[in-house]
Amino acid sequence: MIDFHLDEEQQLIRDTVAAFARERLRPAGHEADDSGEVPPALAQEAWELGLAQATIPEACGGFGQEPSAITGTVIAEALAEGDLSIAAHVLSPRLVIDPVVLLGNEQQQAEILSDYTGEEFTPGSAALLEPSWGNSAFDLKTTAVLDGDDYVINGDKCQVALAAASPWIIVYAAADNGIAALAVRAGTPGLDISEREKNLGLNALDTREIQLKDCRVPASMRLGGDASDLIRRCRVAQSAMAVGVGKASLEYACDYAKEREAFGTMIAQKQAIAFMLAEMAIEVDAARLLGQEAAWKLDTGGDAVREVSIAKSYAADAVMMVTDNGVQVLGGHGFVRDHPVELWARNGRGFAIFEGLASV
Amino acid sequence: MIDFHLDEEQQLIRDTVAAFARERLRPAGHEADDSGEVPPALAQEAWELGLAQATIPEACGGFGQEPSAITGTVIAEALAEGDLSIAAHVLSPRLVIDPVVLLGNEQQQAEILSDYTGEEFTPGSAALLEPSWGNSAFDLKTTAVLDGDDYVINGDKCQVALAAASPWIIVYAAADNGIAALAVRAGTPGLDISEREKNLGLNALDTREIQLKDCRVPASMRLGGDASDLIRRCRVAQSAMAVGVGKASLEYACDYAKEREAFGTMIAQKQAIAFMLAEMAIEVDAARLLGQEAAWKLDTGGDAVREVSIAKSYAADAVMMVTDNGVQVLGGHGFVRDHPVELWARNGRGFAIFEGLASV
Amino acid sequence: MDFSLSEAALQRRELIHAVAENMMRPISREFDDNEHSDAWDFFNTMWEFTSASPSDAQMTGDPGSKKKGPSERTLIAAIQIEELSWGDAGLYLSIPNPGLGGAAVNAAGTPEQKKRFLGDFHSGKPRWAAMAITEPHFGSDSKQVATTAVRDGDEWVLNGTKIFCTSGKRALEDSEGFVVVWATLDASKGRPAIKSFIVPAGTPGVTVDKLEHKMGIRASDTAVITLEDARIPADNLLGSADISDKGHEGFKGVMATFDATRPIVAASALGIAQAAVDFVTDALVEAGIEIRYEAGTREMTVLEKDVIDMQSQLQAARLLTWRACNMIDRGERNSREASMCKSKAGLAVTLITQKAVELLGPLGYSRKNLLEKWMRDAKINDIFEGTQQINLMIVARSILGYSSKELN
Amino acid sequence: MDFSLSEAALQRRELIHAVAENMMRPISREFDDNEHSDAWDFFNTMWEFTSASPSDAQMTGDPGSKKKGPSERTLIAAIQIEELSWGDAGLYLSIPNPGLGGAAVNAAGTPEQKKRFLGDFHSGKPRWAAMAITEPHFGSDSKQVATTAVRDGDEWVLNGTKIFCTSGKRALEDSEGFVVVWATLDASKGRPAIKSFIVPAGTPGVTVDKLEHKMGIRASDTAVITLEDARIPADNLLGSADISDKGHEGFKGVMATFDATRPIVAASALGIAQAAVDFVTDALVEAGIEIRYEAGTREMTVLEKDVIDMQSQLQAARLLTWRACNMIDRGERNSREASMCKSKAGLAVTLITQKAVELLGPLGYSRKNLLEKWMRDAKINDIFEGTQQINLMIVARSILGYSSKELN
Repeated sequence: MIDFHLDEEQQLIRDTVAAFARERLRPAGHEADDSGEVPPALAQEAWELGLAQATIPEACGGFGQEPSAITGTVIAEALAEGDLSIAAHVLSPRLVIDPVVLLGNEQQQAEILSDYTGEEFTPGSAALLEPSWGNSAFDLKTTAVLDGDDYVINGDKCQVALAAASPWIIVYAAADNGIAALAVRAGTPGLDISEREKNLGLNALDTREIQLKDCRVPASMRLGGDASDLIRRCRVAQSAMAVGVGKASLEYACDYAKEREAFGTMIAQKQAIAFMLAEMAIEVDAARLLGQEAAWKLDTGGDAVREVSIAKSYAADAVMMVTDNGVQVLGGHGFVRDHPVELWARNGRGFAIFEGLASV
Repeated sequence: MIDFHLDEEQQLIRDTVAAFARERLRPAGHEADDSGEVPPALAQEAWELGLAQATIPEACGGFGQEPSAITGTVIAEALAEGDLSIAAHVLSPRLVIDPVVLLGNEQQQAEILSDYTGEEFTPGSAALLEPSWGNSAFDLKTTAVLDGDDYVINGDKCQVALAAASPWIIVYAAADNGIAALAVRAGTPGLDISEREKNLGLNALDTREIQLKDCRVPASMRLGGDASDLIRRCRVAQSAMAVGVGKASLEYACDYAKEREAFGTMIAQKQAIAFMLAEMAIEVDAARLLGQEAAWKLDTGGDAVREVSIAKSYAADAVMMVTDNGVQVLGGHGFVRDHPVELWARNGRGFAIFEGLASV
Repeated sequence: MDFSLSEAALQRRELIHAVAENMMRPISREFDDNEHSDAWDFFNTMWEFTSASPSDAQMTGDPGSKKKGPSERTLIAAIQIEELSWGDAGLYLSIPNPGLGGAAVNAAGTPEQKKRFLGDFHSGKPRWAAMAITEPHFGSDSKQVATTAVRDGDEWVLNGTKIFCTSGKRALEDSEGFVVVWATLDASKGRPAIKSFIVPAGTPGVTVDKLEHKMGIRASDTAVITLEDARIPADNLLGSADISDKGHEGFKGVMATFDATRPIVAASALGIAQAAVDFVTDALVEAGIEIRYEAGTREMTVLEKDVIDMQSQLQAARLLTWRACNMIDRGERNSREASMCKSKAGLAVTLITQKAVELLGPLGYSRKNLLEKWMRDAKINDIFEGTQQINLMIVARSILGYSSKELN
Repeated sequence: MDFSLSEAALQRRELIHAVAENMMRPISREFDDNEHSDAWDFFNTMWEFTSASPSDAQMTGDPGSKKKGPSERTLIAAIQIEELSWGDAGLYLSIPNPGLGGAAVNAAGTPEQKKRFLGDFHSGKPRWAAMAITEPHFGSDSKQVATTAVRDGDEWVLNGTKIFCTSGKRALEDSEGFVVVWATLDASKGRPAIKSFIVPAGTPGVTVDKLEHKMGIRASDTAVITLEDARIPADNLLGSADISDKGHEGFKGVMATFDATRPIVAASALGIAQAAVDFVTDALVEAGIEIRYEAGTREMTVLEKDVIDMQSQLQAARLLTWRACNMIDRGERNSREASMCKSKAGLAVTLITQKAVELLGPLGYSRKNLLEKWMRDAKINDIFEGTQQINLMIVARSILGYSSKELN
């Protein structure tokens, strides 16, 4: 039966994560963007909250929480509302954990997840996006060809978060029977990791281009069959993060508009500004609901192609509009870096592009 | 050198046509929409102004004015600002005259244009639009195949203005060497004209579906070679008409908003309404300028594919937005037929669809 | 969090969809073409249908009733109204029922008044009740009510002109219905002096002067009503005659019913939008075109993108609407969410139907098909029960924590 | 009516395009990466260029000068600025020139002031002049100027803080330039008391406190300036010290210069937008994709449609801008048209660059290419010289015939 409310546990998770994001991520966002680094202590704190690794089965030494894409969207949104780069960094383990928990067999789970049950933050990584444009995210140029007991992977990837730091990278490639998700161990020959990327936004997140040249991985490291739904999980996570960034911008703009005077009133009292804020609020809520519906569809095992596509593109459009208006409400002050809205605008521009930034 | 000003003659034409539209077309619009008829006296008055037939060469008994697409847009916009259906009706002769003047040889001009030099209003007609959707306007399903000295035409057309009343219909069809514009005389065997159409808008204009079944016309009645630029002229005329309809709606909404009080001020004094009107004004002007540039490109003989496409789609979008907001500004009053904005909204919805409604 | 409809909701949806498809669609064009004619066969059938099963009365958009029900009562009402509007939004608005007038009696009436006016409403011949707020000189700014009510002995004497009264003629002339009329006891006292009065059919001095010719929803009558020394019994006043600030609370209560009616209007918008999307989808199937949701920009056609956008906007509006309904069903305040969904749905249905007409070219523009009609029907959803602008204002006030004095 | 550029305009466009391509593009990334560093080689070259040929000074956006010229003077200025901004909008704003400060002297200065401050401006080393209006507590609402000017003998004593002063540091610290500072003679008297003062480099008490870190146009310095008992000669006041209503006319005159500067800002937006469109076009060519303008929705791809929309919005903004320039060149009032083009161009460049980044995926988002930079540069055009909202307000007042009191 239709119900738009989080259950008690989800509510608790949200409150916890939101407080963490507000108190720890938000204040660190600007400096992290400037320096290009996520403070290790923050990643460790997030790790200790168990946000990324809660679903690791007990048999593998984890908490064995039921995987839930909806709960994942709640966490992703709340963290991204603090800071997108840091959120992506601290959630990166899920890029490995989620696929392995969902599609991995016992052997794969034992081998891979054991790296993620320690007390230290351990990053994860997914190689999905490719340096091309205009093509479907499901039409991968990177190939995985079975050769004896190995898959031989060839292709280029970009925006691979934490590629250089993760013990594992889940590489998505076109195989002859659908999209393969292959767990590639750090240091595997044929896996070349380039220098750090510089991008419009996401500056605190260490992303890399990687080249796979006849990179051989045991066929046993392919997770399940077709991995398209894993890609869709990434897209849902991104839509939730877009909502978080949009919400941050909306609320900051509201607060600013209520304190900034012009022409005799607070600017929030002017219809042009007030209606802009109202439209932003509606789009943030609409994007959230569409993302949650897509997550629910994934959780209930239905065909989520339409819901996920809609959620992703809607959220990408919404965050673009909302963060752009966030800057506009602040005017010249929105353009200078003393206020965070320009950072959110730069981060927000990427949601039409990101693939494999996070998972739920 | 860049110059956005009409020359004196164009200015004079605009003033004359605008006055005629304001004094004669506008007051007749509502009743014509209800009754489905353009008062014959109005068509006769427009005829006597010479708006449609001014470019007929002196050799054929006309005024021999230089054809100008820019002047055509000026006339089309001004008339459409009065009423779209009536404008299309009184300008319909141009659907025959323009192609024949521009592409016709002496013999064709002599034969066809002689029907348009009399003292009585004589309608014209163009069969361009086809009852399909999603296809290019230049990808015609109607074919014209050369068979001996005749073209044999087969295909269905719709929204053919004044098909039943015109001595000539210019039929556009795919020939083996491009798009053919064929002058088909009323009553030609194989030309079947259906009952009158009923549409969302344009109610005062008599439009028909027509069927061409092995309709034979002498090969000598094909006007020039490829007729694509004639289609583009129609598109430019339509963009100008869209601007006229948009301008009508904008100005009516401005006047209403200045006289309607709510919450202690005139509603035009509220930013939400005022900014909406400002955006409407900008889009009307932008659409006009793009249309005039396309017309200028046609007049100067350049390749106008891009300019015309842009002008057409921009104007179609603009008039949709502007007439929709015209209704919105009036609120409930915009939805009732006592005010003309709903008529303009219905007429305005068609510009993405219309093909062959008018020519310049 | 759950996005699936319950069995009960699915069954209602299926049932009402069948009603819409079999009883409304076939007569849709006829009652659009013949504005101001009455679809009596349809009215009678619907009347029997709702009279036989009181719970079916919900489908007619009567969210104000306080009946005990499942916690998805409002949601199911919205789903039903979406289906009816999918059938024909004008006919849906014409279904004989207590409507907004009944909602007002339910919200503000005494037990005696409820019994008197709603007690046997569903017996006998079809009846309508209506609400008359708007006057020629104001629309959204309802504190400008100029219709007067003066006490004379045991009666109230009403004078004024009301416009945009949906089902006003059917309530007053075609049935033994009533109209709830907003009138002021003292125009100098503003909102607190504005009260609602139940004016029954047959009251001398009440005339339907005009039925509006409209762009769309032509099957629905939109009446201009004049009251000339119209006398009604003293106890036809809803609420108290007190014009102190306390009396003002009654006005606020009436305004609060918008929180319940806005999601219902939004639901109607969804139905029209869904009709347009279905029409386009059928055309795609006929043309053998499949939507490739996951294609890139180099492959995806404008047609595919437009259809996906239509679906996105529709679903976004639907989820916002269902959320607002879900909140009512849980007893939560939903002013912000009600205005959010109304704003979004009103805009979405306008843009979706426009785009559908555009995409289908001459098929969309022709009156041979219903698509052009849905585009005409759509626009009213962006206007009535609070225009787009009014709803954005309410959302803005809510997120900014502003009063109506601080933001207007 | 003519949409073709004259030979003179075409030649200037070609020349400046070469400057942009060869001198600006190669250093564009460097001076974006290194905010607050100075492109001296570029400055010196441009200085020589404009000093050698005074008419080239037009390119630097000095539409206020009253030199005799062809009737396409403003249009050519706009075209040149479009080309320079196609090269790099931040560097364009940094070109040493009299800029807005010079425009103010030109518009309101006495012959003596013009001679003193602009007479030999282009000789010697590169110089900048700037305009300081905004203060921390206000943006668009310039009647709130709180910086004070007090007469003390033969001097004015200025106190206050100015923000968002473009080229403020270069005018005051890097060259023998000047800043035109808005200050009030009496804060209680509103607009009529606000005057402009020429503050030369080296004036004691004037300090550049901070350079803003910005989203884009990072090559351009945006200074915070404080004036602490800054003393300037009495005859550095622009206009009269009269604060009667008549004195107010001077303020109006200064505001009217926006009619000339807004099309120039719009032209800069066009250049950035054109850069983005060209970048996408090159990518299309490389991918072997041709735009089919006349395709139907079943055939046209989303990519094609998006590119066509970008071109449409750009050309719409360009024609509106050229119209506003053409009106200046013909001596016509263009307040409405100036705000129309500024509003349209500011929005268009924002949306076009966003869409370009989106279309080109990782290529668009990466700092390996300049596209992401143009998106960051773009947004300021929707903000400075009147935000989108301020310009819509001016357009609305104009079409409605309202004063600033009637619509605000």
